[in-house]
Amino acid sequence: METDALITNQSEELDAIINKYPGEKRYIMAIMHDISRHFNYLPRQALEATAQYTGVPFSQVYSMATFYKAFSLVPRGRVHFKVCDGTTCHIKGSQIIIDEICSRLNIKPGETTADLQFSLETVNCIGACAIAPALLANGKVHPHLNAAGIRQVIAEYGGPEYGKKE
Amino acid sequence: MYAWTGNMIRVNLSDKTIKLEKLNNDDMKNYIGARGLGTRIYTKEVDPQIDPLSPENKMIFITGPLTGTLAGSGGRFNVVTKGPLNGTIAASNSGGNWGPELKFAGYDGIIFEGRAEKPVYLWINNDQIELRDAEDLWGKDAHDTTDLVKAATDEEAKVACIGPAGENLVKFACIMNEYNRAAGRSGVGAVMGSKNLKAVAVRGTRGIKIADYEGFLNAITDTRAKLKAHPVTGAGLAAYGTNVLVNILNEHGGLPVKNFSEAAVYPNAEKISGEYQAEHNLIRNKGCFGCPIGCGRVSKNKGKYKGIGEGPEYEATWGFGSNLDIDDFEAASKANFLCNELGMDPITLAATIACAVEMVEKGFIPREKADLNWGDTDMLVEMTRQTAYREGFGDELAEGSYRLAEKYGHPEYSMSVKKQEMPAYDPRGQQGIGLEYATSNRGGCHVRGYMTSPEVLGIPEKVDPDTTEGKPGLLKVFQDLTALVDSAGICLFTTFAIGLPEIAEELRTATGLNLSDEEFLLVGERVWNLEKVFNLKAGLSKKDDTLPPRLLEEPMKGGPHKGNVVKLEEMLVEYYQVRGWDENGVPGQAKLNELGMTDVAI
Amino acid sequence: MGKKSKRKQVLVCCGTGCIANGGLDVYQAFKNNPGGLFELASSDDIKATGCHGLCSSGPFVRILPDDITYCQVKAGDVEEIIEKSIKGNELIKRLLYRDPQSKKRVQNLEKVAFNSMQLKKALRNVGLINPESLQDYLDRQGYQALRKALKMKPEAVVQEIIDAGLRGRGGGGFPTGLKWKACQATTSTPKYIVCNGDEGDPGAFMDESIMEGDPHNILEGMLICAYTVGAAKGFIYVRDEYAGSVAALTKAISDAREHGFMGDNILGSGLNFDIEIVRGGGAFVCGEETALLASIEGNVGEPWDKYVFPTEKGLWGQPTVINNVETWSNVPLILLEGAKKFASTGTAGSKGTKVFSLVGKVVNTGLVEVPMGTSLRDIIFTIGGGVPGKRKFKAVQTGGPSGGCIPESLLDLKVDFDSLGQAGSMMGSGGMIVMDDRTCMVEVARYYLQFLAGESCGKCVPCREGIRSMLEILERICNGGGCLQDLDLLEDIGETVKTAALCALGRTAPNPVLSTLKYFRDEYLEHIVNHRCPAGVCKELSEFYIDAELCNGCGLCAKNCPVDAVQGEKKQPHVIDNSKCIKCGECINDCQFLAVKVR
Amino acid sequence: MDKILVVQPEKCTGCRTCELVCSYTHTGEINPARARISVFSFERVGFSTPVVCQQCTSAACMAVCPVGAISRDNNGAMVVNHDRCLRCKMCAIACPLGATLYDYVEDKMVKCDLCGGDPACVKLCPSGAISYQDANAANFTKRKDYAARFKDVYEEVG
Amino acid sequence: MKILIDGIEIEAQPGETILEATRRTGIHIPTLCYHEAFGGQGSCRFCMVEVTKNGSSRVVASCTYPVNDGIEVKTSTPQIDKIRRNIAMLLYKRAPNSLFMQTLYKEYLCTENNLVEDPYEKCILCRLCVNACAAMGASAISTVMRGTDKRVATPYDDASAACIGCAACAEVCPTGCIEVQEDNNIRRIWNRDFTMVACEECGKNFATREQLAYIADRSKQEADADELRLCTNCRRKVLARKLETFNG
Repeated sequence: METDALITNQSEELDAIINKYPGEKRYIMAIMHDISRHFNYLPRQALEATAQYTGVPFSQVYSMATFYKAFSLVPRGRVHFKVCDGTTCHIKGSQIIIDEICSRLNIKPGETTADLQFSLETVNCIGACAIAPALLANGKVHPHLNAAGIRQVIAEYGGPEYGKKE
Repeated sequence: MYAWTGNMIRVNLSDKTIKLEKLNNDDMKNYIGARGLGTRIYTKEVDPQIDPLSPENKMIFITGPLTGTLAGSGGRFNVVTKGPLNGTIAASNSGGNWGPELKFAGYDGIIFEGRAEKPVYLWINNDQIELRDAEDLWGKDAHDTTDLVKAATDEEAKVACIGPAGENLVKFACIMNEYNRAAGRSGVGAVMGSKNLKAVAVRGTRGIKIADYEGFLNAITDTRAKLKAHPVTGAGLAAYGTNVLVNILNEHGGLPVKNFSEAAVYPNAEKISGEYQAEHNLIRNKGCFGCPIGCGRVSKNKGKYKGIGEGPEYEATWGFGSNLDIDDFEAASKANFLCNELGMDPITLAATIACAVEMVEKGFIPREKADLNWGDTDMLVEMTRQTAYREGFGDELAEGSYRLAEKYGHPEYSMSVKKQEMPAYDPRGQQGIGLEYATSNRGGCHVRGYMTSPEVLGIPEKVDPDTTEGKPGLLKVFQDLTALVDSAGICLFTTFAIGLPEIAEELRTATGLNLSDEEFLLVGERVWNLEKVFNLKAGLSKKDDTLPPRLLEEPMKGGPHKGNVVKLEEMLVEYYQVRGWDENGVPGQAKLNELGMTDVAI
Repeated sequence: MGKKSKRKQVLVCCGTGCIANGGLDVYQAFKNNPGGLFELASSDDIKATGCHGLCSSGPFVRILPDDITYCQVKAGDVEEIIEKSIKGNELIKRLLYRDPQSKKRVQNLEKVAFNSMQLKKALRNVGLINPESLQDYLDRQGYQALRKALKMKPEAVVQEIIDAGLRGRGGGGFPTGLKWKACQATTSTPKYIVCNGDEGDPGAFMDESIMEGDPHNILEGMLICAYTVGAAKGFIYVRDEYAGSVAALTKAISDAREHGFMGDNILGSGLNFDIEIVRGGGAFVCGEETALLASIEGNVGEPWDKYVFPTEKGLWGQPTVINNVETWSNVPLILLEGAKKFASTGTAGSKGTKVFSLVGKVVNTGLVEVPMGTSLRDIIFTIGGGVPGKRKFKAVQTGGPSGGCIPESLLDLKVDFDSLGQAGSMMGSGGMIVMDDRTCMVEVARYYLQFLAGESCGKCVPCREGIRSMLEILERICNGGGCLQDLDLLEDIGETVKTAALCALGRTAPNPVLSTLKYFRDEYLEHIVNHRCPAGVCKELSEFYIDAELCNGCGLCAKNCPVDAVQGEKKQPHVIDNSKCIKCGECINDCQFLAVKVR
Repeated sequence: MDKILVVQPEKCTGCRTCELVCSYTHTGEINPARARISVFSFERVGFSTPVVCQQCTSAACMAVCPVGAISRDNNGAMVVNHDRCLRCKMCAIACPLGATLYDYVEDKMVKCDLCGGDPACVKLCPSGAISYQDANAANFTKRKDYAARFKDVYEEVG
Repeated sequence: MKILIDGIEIEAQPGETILEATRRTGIHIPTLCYHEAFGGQGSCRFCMVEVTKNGSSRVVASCTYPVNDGIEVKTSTPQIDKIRRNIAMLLYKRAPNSLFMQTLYKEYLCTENNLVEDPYEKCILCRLCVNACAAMGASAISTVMRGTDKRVATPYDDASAACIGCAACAEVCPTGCIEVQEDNNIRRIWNRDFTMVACEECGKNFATREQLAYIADRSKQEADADELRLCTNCRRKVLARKLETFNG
C-alpha cells in the first residue's frame, strides 16, 4: 500500500492547496483535483484533511474519491498510460493496445508496475476519435496505434526492459 | 398449540440424558394438565409397588394449561410422584413463580428419572437445558440455595429446590420455590433428595399463546372481577390471609386442640388469629403469580423469634398453635419460617410433634428420649430444626407421626389418615370433612375437596356440618372439581368465588378445547379414579379409607359439636355408591370405561 | 461578419485531434517565425483556433483572406507555407485536401462535400476565431444577442426561445423554452443556471469543440437565460479531461467580467450574474442532469428521481435551469436572427441544426453540423465519404453508449429527436459511430454494457444489477458459451431496466443490446449456434485464414503481424499459423485485397 | 390534562398481573419478558414494586432518538413509531429508569404507551398499586419527585 | 387532494409520495430500500407503480413520486409484476446467501436461469445502513466505488474513528449482512473492536463507551451519570430496590 505519512513540507503544501478554497462541501472535488495533480494521487492524509477542512464526514469524502474515475488512491507511475477505450477506439482495436501493454508491463488496467514506473488506465474517450485508436502518455496523444505501434511507445518511455516477452 | 406448550423435558439423572417429548393429545384432552396429566403420565410409567425413595421412582414437575396465563391465580404447578410419607399417589401443589417460568421457557413439565450419582441441579434457559454440579449447594437451606443458584445462572431465573430436610429424606420434606412457596405435602422433597437433585432453575422468555384472544380476555376479566367482589377472596383473605379462619373455625368449634384430644375450641385463639397477625406482625400482602387474592403474608417477628418471613398459613398457625397449646404467634411463625428455610411441611411436622407430646405425656415415649410439653415454644423451634437435620429425637420425628406412634406401640395417637396427618379442621365438627379425610387419595388433607367451604363458610351455600345427609354426593362434586382446578393450573382458593362455569370458560378460551362444563368436570372424576386405581395397585384398600379411632369413637369434649363422633361408615357406603365403585371402594372396569378410561386397567 | 482585413491571417487548428497530430507544433512554428511574415502586423493574426471539423485530415492551416486550407501539415511545412502562400501567392498542391470522390485537390475546404452540406450554427465561430480573444468574438456579433435581450421583457425572450422550437441538445430533447418558462414561473430564490459540459459519450466531442473554440458563445447563452429567469449564479460543469475547455472558459469568464459582460450590473442593465467552473471527476453518469447537480453540490454523482423537475427543485433544492453546451450555444443565435429564421431549419418536431461527431469506419471523420432532418445516408456517405477501403457498411451507432445501432436498411432515416427514438436509438448528444463488417455487433453490445457497468452510478437496482447480468450474458456469448435462452433473458432483463431504472442512463442502457438483438439477431445466433464470430472480433470464436486465390503475396500482413504468425514467400500466397495467431486482426485491416478471412 | 401512571409500591403484592396483561394486550401472547411494565420482588425482604415509564417531561428517549421516532401522543404518552425506528436501541440505553425496552420477538423498541389512554395494568391490578390519575399539580410533582428521587437515590449510593 | 389507488379513492396531502399516501390505506406496495426514517431513496425500484394522468400512463417509483390531484395509481399490473419479479431475481442473483432474498425469490416466482451467483454475498445495497449511520451522526460508512463494483464500506475498509459501535446499521439491514460479533467484552463491527461497558450491577455488557458518550451528548446527561453505568434491567431493579427504602 501507499506510504501514508507525508513528509513535513508536503504537509504544508497540502495545507496550501486546501486553503485555496472555502471550507465548504462543494469544493471537495476541486480540492481533490488539485491534490491529485500535486501528489499524482490522493494520499489518505490529504483526504482526511479535506474532510476536516470542509466539515464533511471522512467516509463521504472517501466515497467521492472512489466514485470519480479522475482520482487514484494509490500513487501512479512515472509514466501514466491512459488508453482510450471510447467506442471509436474500441472498434478500431484499442483492446489490442490494452492487451499489449498488459502483457509487456505485466500489469492490468488500474495497476502500476511495482517500481512505480508505469501505470495503465483505460479511459472512456479523450475526444480523439478521428485519430483512433489513441493513447495518452502523460497527457500526450499518440494517434493511430496498433500492436507494433504501442511497443514503440513503450520503448519511447524507457520501457523495453519491463516484462518484455520474447 | 394454545395455553399448553406441548413440550415435556425428560431428565434421566442416572445417565444424565435430557430429552424433549411431545405431550399426547388425548391425554391433554382427558386429563388437562398438572395434577391430572402428571398423574396420567406417571401412572403409565411407574410400577405402583416401587419404593418411593428408590431410583425406580420418578417425579414429574408439571403445570396446567392455565399456569402462567392471566387466569385468576393461575400460577400453580404440581409435583407428581409416589409419596414417601405414605406410599400413595402424591400430587403436591405449589403457587409462586416457578411453574409459570417453566411455561415461559417453553415446557409444560419435567419428568425426572433415576438417581444422580452426586448432587446436581437442573438449569433450563429457554432452549438450553443442562445438569450442573450441586455439591457446593448440598447442605444449604432453601433460601441460600435459591440465592446461589440465581447467582450462578441468571438473576431472573426462578428456582425450585430442597432444603436440608429433603436432603435428609425427612418423610414430609417439601420442595420450595422462590423462597417461600412450597409443594408441601406427601414428602415430595424427600424424593428429590433421594435423587440427589438439589434444585431446578428456570428462565423463560417465550410467550404463552391463547386460542381465543377476546374470549379469554373477557373470561379472565369476569373471573377477576368476581374474585375481587367476593367477601372471602376479595376481602377476608386479602385482609387476614388464611389465618382469617382461626377465629372462624374456633367459633365453629372445629379448631383442634392438643392433637385433637380436647374440644376444638381454643381459648387463646384470638392471639394466633389473622386479626392479631395483621395488627402486630404483617408487613404486607403477598400474591402468588397472577393472583388477585394475595392471601400471602409477609410477616415480621419482633421479639425473641425475630425475623422476616412468609406465613404462617392457617394450617401451620393451627399446627404450631392450638394443636400444641401454643398461643405465642411469633413462636408459631418462627417454626413456620424455619420450615420454609429447611424445606418441611409444617402440617405434618406440627401434627407429629403434637402426637409426640401427647405420647410423652401419656408415658408411651420416655421423657429421657424427648422432654416434650404442651405450650413449650422453645421446644417447638428446636424440634423443627432437629427434624430437618435428623438430629436427636428429630430423627424419629422425621418419619412422621404414624411411624413414630407405631414405633412406640400406639399408632392410634397419630392423627393421620393413610399415614398422612390431618390438618386444622376437627371432623367431629364437620361430618363432610371427615369423609373427605377418609377418602382422600393422599390421606389426611383439606385440599382434596374442601368441605369446610359449605359446612362452615356457607360457600356456595351453607349445609349442616353435623349431618351426614347428602355429604357423599356433595363431596364427590367437590373432589372432582378440585381435581379439575388442580389440573388446570389455578389456585383452589378461586373456587370460593367462582365455579365450574367460570373455570370451564377460562379453559375453553385459553386452550381452544371445545368441551362443555360437564365434560370438564368429568376430567376431575377421571383424575380421582386414576389416583384411586394407583393406590389400590400400590396395596391400599378399603381399610385405609378410615379415620383415627379418636374421631370415630371419642365424642367431642365440648363446644358446639360436643358429643359428636364422625359417622364415617354410613357415609362411606353411600360415597362408594355415588362414585360408582363396588362396596370395597374399587372402581370396576365398567366405571373406568364409562369415564373413557378404557386404557386404564384395574 | 467581422471586419474584413486585407492582412493575411493564419488559422491553425488546435482541436484535440489536430493537437494529437502535431497541431501545436505547427502553431508554434508559425509563432516562432512572426518576423518572417512581413505581411502580418502582429502575432494576433496567427490564431490557434478550435476544431475545423474534418479531424481525419488535420492538422489544418487556413490562410485568410485567400481561404486556402492545407491539410495534414507538419511543423516542417511551415516555412514553405510562409514562403509560398503567405509571402507569395503560390499554392502548395501536396498540402491541399484531396477530395475522395473527385480525387481532385481542393483549395477551399468549405466547398468540398464534407462542408457543403453542413450548416454551421452552433459551430458558427468555431475554427474561425481565436477562442482566447474576446475581440474575435465581439467581431462576430459577440454579446449583441445579450444586449438585445436586455432590452426585451424576460417573458418575451423566453417566448422567442419557445417560438424557435429549440430542444435540448444533450439528449433528452426537452423544449428549452418551456424549461426556462417553468423556472421563470417559480418564486423561490436563489435560482441557478447550469451548463452541462460533462460530455461523457465515448465517440463524441462536439461540446468540447465549442467550449474550446467558442467559449463566449456559451457564456452569452447562459447570461440571456439568467436575465429571463432571474438567476444570479451559474455553473459550468466540465469534464476534467477537457483541460483545453477549462482553460478557454476560465479565460473567457475572466475577460467577460473585465469587460462588463459578467458580474454586477451587467451592461448597466441591473443584471447581476457570475459563473463558476466546476471540474467533473470522470463520471459518465454526471452527464445525467440530476447527477451533475449532485456533483456540483459536492456529492457522489448519483441521480435522483426527476418527478419534480430541476426547474422547481434543482441545485440545493432551488430552481435551476440546466442545458448542455450545444443548447446554450444556439441561444444567442436565436436572439440575433430571430425565432422564425431559426425555426425555418429542421423538421416539424426538431428545429435548427445538430452537431454530430462522425467517427468510426468512415472516410471523413470529424465534427459535422447539419440541419435536423438530414438523412443518415447523406451524413455518412456524402459528408463522411462512406466506409474506407473495400469494407462494407454495417451499422451506425448513434446516441452514445445508451443509443442504438441502426442498420443499413434504415439509412434513409431523416435524423431528428423523434425518428431516432422510433428506430430504437436516440439522438443523445450527437455521437455517430460508423461500423463496417469488421465490427462484431454482439461485441459492440458487450462493449457498451461493459462501459456502462463501470459508469453506472450503482444506485438503482435495475441499472446496476441488470447491466451486470446482461454483461455477463454477452460475455458468455462472445466467449462461445451462450445459449438460445440467453437471448430471451437479455430481452427480459433489458425491458425491466428500460422501464424501471432511475435515470435516463439506466433506462437507455439496454438500447445497445435491444437494438442489436432487433437488427442483428443473426449475428447473435451465429455466435451461439455456430460458435463463430463473422467479423473476426471475438477471439474465442474467430480463426483467420488467407484465401490463396485472393492473396498476391504483398507481404504487408506478415510485416505487421506482431507475433510473426503470417508466413509466405514474396508474391506467393501467405498462410497464417494459428498456433501463433493472437487474433489481433492486424492482417485483415492491412490487406487491400480482402484475402484474409474469418473461418 | 394528561393522566399518568402512579405507582404505590406499598400496595404491590408482586403478583405480576400488570406484566401479564401488558404483554397480552400489546403482543397477543402472555410473556412477562415482553411486558413494558416490570415487577421486581425482593423475596428476602418481602418487597415488590412495579417499575414503569413515567412519560418524563423532558424525555431522554426522545432526545437521543436519531430519527425522531419517539414522540408524545395525545394522551401524553411517549410512543415509538416502529416504521421510523432504526432499532439502534439508544433510547433504551438512555432511559434513566430503564423503561424503554427491546422486544426481541417483534424486533422493535417498546415502552409503556398508556394503552392509548386506558391502561390495562391499572384495570387488572388487584391491589391498586398502579393507578391512572390526572396529572394535576400534586401528581405532577409526584412524577417529578419520582425521577428526582431516583436521581437522589443514585447519588446516595454513588 | 383526491387520488385513486387500485380503484379506491383516498385523500392525499400535497408533498407526500404515492407510497406514503398508500401506506395509510392498507394497500401494500412492496419496498426494499424504503424506510420511513429516511424517506424514499428511489434506488431499489421495487415499489414501482403505474400512474395515469390525463389519459397517459407511466411507471414511476412510488416512494419518490409526489402525489398530484387526479392521478390514478395501479399497484399491480403485468408490467409492474414483471419489474418486481426481475428485481427480485437480479437481487437474488447478487445476494443469494441472504435468507431474505431467497424468500423473495420464491415469493415472486422467479424462474431459474444460468446467471452466476456469488455464494457469499448477502448485501443488496439498499443503503439503509448508510442512512442509519448518517442519522446517528457518525457517517462511518458510505458507499464506495460505483457501478457494479459499488459496495458499502468504511474508508479504506479500516476501523473507522467515527463509528460508535451502535450497530444501527446491522439492525436496519434487511438481509443481515452486516456482521456484529460479540466476544467477551469486545464488540467487533466494521473491522473495529469496541470494548463494551459492563453494567456495574450485574456485570452484563450493555453498550459501547462511544454509545454512552452519544447519549450523554444528546440527552444532556453527564457522561458518567449513574444511570449510564447500569444496564436497562438493572436500572429498573435498582430503582425498585430504592423505592423499598422510601417505602419504609
